[in-house]
Amino acid sequence: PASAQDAKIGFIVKQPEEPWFQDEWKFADQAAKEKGFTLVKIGAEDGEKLMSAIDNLGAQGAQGFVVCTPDVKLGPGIVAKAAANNLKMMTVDDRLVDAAGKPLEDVPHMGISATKIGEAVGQGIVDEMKARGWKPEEVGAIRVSYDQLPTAVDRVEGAISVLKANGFKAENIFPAPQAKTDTEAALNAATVVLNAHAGIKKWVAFGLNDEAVLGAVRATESVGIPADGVIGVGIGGADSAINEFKKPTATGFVGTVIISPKRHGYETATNMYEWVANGKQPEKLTLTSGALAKRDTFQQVRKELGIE
Amino acid sequence: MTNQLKKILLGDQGIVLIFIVAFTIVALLVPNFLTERNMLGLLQSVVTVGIVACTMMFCLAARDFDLSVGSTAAFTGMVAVMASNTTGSILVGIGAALLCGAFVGFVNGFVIAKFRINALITTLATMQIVRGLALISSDGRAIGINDPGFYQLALSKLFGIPTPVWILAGLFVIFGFVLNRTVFGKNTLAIGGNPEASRLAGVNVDKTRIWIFALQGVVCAVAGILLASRITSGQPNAAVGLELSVISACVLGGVSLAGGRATMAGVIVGVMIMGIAENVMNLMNIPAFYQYIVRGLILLLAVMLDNLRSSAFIRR
Amino acid sequence: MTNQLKKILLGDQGIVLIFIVAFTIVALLVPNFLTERNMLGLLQSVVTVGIVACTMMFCLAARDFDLSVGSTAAFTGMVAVMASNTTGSILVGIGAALLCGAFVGFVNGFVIAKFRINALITTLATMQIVRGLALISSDGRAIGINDPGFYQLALSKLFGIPTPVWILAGLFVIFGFVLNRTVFGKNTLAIGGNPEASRLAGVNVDKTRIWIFALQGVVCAVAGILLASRITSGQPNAAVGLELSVISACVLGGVSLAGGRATMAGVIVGVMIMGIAENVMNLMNIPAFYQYIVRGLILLLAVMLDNLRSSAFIRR
Amino acid sequence: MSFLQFSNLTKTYPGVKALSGISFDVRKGAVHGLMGENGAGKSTLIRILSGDQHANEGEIRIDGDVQAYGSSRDAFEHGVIVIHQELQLVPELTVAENLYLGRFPAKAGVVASAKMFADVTEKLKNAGIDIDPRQKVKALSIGERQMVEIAKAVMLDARVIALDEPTSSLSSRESEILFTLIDRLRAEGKVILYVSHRLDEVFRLCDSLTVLRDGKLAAHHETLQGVTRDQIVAEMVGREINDIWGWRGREAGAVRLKVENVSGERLPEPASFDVRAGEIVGFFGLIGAGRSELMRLVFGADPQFSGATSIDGAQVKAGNPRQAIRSGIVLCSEDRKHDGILQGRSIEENINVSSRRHYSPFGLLDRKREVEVAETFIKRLKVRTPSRKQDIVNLSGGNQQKVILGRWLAEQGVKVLIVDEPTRGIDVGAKSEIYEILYELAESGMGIVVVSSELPEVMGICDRILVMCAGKIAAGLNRDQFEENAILAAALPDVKQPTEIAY
Ligand SMILES: Nc1ncnc2c1ncn2[C@@H]1O[C@H](COP(=O)(O)OP(=O)(O)OP(=O)(O)O)[C@@H](O)[C@H]1O
Ligand SMILES: Nc1ncnc2c1ncn2[C@@H]1O[C@H](COP(=O)(O)OP(=O)(O)OP(=O)(O)O)[C@@H](O)[C@H]1O
Ligand SMILES: [Mg+2]
Ligand SMILES: [Mg+2]
Repeated sequence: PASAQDAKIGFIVKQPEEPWFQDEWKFADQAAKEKGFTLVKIGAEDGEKLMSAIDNLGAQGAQGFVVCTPDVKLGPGIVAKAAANNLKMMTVDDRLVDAAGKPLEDVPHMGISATKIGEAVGQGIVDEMKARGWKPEEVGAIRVSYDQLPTAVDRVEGAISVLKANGFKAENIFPAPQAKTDTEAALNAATVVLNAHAGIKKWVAFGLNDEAVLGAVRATESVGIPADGVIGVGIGGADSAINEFKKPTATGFVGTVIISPKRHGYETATNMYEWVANGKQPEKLTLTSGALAKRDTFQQVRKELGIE
Repeated sequence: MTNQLKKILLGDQGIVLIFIVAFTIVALLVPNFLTERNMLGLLQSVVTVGIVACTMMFCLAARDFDLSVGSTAAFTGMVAVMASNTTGSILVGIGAALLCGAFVGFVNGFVIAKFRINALITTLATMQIVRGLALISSDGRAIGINDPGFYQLALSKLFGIPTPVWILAGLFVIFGFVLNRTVFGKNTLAIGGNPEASRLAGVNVDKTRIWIFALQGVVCAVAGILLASRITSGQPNAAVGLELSVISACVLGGVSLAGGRATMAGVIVGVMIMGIAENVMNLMNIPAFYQYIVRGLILLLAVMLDNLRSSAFIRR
Repeated sequence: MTNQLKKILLGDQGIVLIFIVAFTIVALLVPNFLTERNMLGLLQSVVTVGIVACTMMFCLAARDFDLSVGSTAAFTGMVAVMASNTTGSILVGIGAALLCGAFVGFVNGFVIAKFRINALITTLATMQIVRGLALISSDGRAIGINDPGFYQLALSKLFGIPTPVWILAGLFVIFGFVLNRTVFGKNTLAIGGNPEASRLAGVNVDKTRIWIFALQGVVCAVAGILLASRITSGQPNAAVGLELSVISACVLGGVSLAGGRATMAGVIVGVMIMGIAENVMNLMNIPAFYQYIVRGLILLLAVMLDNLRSSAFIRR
Repeated sequence: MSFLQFSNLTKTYPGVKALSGISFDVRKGAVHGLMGENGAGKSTLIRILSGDQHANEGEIRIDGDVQAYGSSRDAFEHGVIVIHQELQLVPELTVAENLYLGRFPAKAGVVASAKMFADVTEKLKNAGIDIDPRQKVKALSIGERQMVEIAKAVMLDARVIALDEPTSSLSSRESEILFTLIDRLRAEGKVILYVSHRLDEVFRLCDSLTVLRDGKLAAHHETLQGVTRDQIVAEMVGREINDIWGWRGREAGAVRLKVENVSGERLPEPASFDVRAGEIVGFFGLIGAGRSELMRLVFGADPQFSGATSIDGAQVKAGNPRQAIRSGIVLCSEDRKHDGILQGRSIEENINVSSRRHYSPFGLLDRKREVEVAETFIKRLKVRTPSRKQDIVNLSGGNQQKVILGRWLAEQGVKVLIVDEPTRGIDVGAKSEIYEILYELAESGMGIVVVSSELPEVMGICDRILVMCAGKIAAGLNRDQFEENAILAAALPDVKQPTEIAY
């Protein structure tokens, strides 16, 4: 076991520019400061960069790392690479699977499944619809999709399953494929859907993340659908979502499912440190849960999740 | 006289003809396409690409290349939001964004013209640097707009047409005029057509190139501001990959990468073809993965048709 | 004789000199850099870019452009995995991938050379189409490798050095030889220098261009296969943006976008500079947002130095 | 009174001393000739005068003031206009725009087009140049482009005008237009520097003359009275050349090249001619007569609309230069910049690009052989260069021309050699070497076609002359029928009745 001073732990994430991962890193840094170990943060957008990152950690003399992989199918490769570099590893957010698609149970993991988050979104929408007294058959749903990313598919499918279970008709769900994952692309894609179905006056929207749903909400505004005719629920609790809640008047962006970057960042880093420094193996599987934040509750939710 | 007619139909502006035919076919075949709402949505969706294409046309016509436009649009959008949030004045925000855009463009132009560094590498470098600045200045987060008046930039309408579309149309007119009627435009074409001859003829090549890039920066800022207003926040990750869309639109519109050849009409058509392709694919519910293929085929088809047309003309 | 020396130091290969100096400085200043493990890691990290740069050099030298390399590498990687999973034979998988790569490249070359369509647009189109094929064939998800023997391609070592690095070195040697010692290489450079003059001098311009693209496709397939083996799965989203890295590495290595100028040594150095920059930034723990800025500055610095050097030489 | 003074001008390029300590003066109202072998430094001197290049040492004074300008624009503002050796036009712009490039008439940045076109039309008419100012330059032939360049010099108000080989692809009729213009300028009191390899012109035009050799001043003549041609030639090349043409007769054999009814886009009228083994056939005509286009069609550089070409009775595949070369016909094009030099490549590669297929087994280069071939032609054509590895763009214009000629002379198995303006920009000494090579090739049985705008040249070296006029072959004359006036008359478009084509 290494002492605190020379304990070095890597924290690799798949999309370093995303606020979510920035937060994870921030909380991992906090753990590093408290425990006195060195944290190495590396962004790895694809499999090749990830492999290089692990080599790089090995070269730097790190003892272990936490990783959110760009693709869960990389599982066996990552495990082999970590072993070759003699590094302990655990995963966060996305759980590794083997070639057959079964989770790699040996690798400690903390996270929440994409489908579960999607279901939380779906539930949020359904609840709001009930509160507003909407009937499912008069409502259109915009599925802002980015099918290139498996996680995105799992999330929207999760939401759709809840909608359907609550009486939503499949033919009222309209895909709006975004060419890129930014708000503008979602906006353009959603605008087309809205214009193609000008008869529908009530809309719900869901997608990969807050930005996607924001795009859909902006689209409803630009074609003149009032805020009380729109229910958009995002994922992530990013600042762009919080901004919506801070706007003087309510928009169609009703809520966002916030996952706690604090637990994912702080706890995984601490667990890894305990492992390399004190030989204490982390739990094989820790599941966290998301919480729906709305205009009136977001501050409280954030506090509960330890973000503020 | 038929020769005259032929020349117009098949000459430089021939892609316009193809466009008109294609537009008619699409309008007839695709339901919901030719509705007022969809047309407005279509126009709004090409605003960013269209605005930036105006100056990219100059850049390519002068044998240069600019990869930094996406980053600059994102960065200036952030600047506009941050500055107007801090000062409470939308005008200050817009001014700050335009200045920042001009500065980035000026740096590009200065490095490329004065140090004679390859434009691809230079703008690839500034693309990274500016994106980094956007991320750092906001800590990687979106920044919401405080003053709802800012949203009005994108939401307001004049004669039923949204302001951004008017701005786009205005820029098309202005830059079309600049390209064909001004010394600056002629010099740009000359530099692209034969840099050596232009230099020897006393054209201030360096100054012209710097101006082109600075203008490009300003125009990116316009696009960035409108984008921020449209998505009601400054996002550091906005407009990734914009450069490729813009450059393809220009090339599709007949701008030569070897410099010296550009028409505004062509570029407008290039921009519209790309916009219509996206629009129609979504209207027709083409699954995401197949959209890639369709997008590729449309690109190929458009240039092939244009080519066939012009070679048919040459053979006559 | 000092003149002779000067020529070698400051001539075409001057960027090699800059590289050696930079390498030494980095090795002295950055801890953990000059360790065997890190060097191997570094080499492995440049395998994909390096392999594709070999043929991209030919492509650029002939005044062409290829944006489809990233998609082709991803697609062929998928093909290799799927074919070997279905047939149970790794060799069949590799063969199928190479064939697919060659086919994509051939189509690129054929369209560009025979229909005289702009290379940028053509390869942008195939980039989309091929990426779409990769996504469709796998339904957008990664496909795991069944036969662990496939991993050995990337994991196995010879004299302590991983196989992919050997393959990279081999390709450097082969394509360096082809460029300088064969008619094909000289014809490529001639076409880039002046396509019309080459045609009139009896060079089979079309055939040469088609061959270049077909080779590029095959080489992308090699990169794709090794990548799949390295990441133990075929991923439809792999290698996005590879084209820009590869083209920058080439341009950094002195390949002229205006054609006619290329050296293998330069390209190797360009590839290494880009790899070292990434490696060192991670070793030095530079935060992600600042990495953008550093990356941009390194690019600029490298070409500026190269420029200063060559203009200092000219002034003498 | 000396108006333009050069003192101690020195300029070095890597490995080349282009100018060393050049000093001479030029009077106001004088046309001053500048002569010298290829690579002697004439263009370098002119480039320094234009502000495009900077001397390492020395200075230039105009009217007593030292000129310290840093760019072509400065030079222009100081009243210096230079017409460079390589045509400097923007193909995509119109003639008028090219003439006004860098100084468009404009109000608030907006080009005053109507005024510009009216102005150019008027000035071109005054100058006797018949070119439509609204035409894009890319649609002009080389000769016409050269006329546009010349128009540049006379249109603008300048104190000093330098012309670097302005007549290199003009025939005597167009040259005469230029000479009239120059006479007018001289009368207005301008200083004119005139570079040319054509001695006739120099005697026709120049008041004084400077001869350069190897970058040094070889001779300076305040007046040309009493100076003989032979003397100048000797000063230039360091030896006497008695007869530059050195024509010697030979027996023509069977027909080698047969061209029947060939037409193309820019040559609508079908043309036919043939060339026998051992025969040198000259093509003469005014600019735009269609000679170059005809040769491009014969060679297959441009698509043929009709007609056929055969060599030794065997049909040549149309529209394919590669096949043409393989069937034994080669064309050395008139536009060396666009159709000749491989930019950025060495002299060695430029020479070997076509012929190497004969000595590259399995596509592998024979580097020894390539060096040998390159060295042979560098020596034989007297290419002035520090090394065969030199980038061709760094050579002087004439030397580039020699390298391109070398490329075709190195080709093996040639049955018909077509050279279009082969001696464009080449000095007297090298010219006679090239003629000698042509004779040797003809003696070995090759059929040779020489397209030239220089009447003395076609008359001097050809066995037969075909005259083209407005896209048609208007006359054919055998050597014993050669007569300047007859040839010129046939070349003029207004002479409608074609003379009987010989044999
Ligand atoms: N950019 C350059 N780099 C290196 N050498 C050069 C360059 N430009 C010219 N030279 C050399 O300088 C010398 C003088 O060239 P210059 O063009 O002045 O000759 P010139 O007298 O005009 O010949 P020509 O009659 O062929 O036009 C030549 O040997 C040429 O190779
Ligand atoms: N690229 C072009 N496009 C269109 N027309 C052209 C082009 N080049 C030449 N022409 C026209 O074709 C005609 C024949 O030109 P060509 O070059 O064959 O004449 P030439 O007898 O060789 O004279 P020159 O001395 O001018 O080269 C000219 O009238 C010219 O205007
Ligand atoms: Mg010269
Ligand atoms: Mg000609």
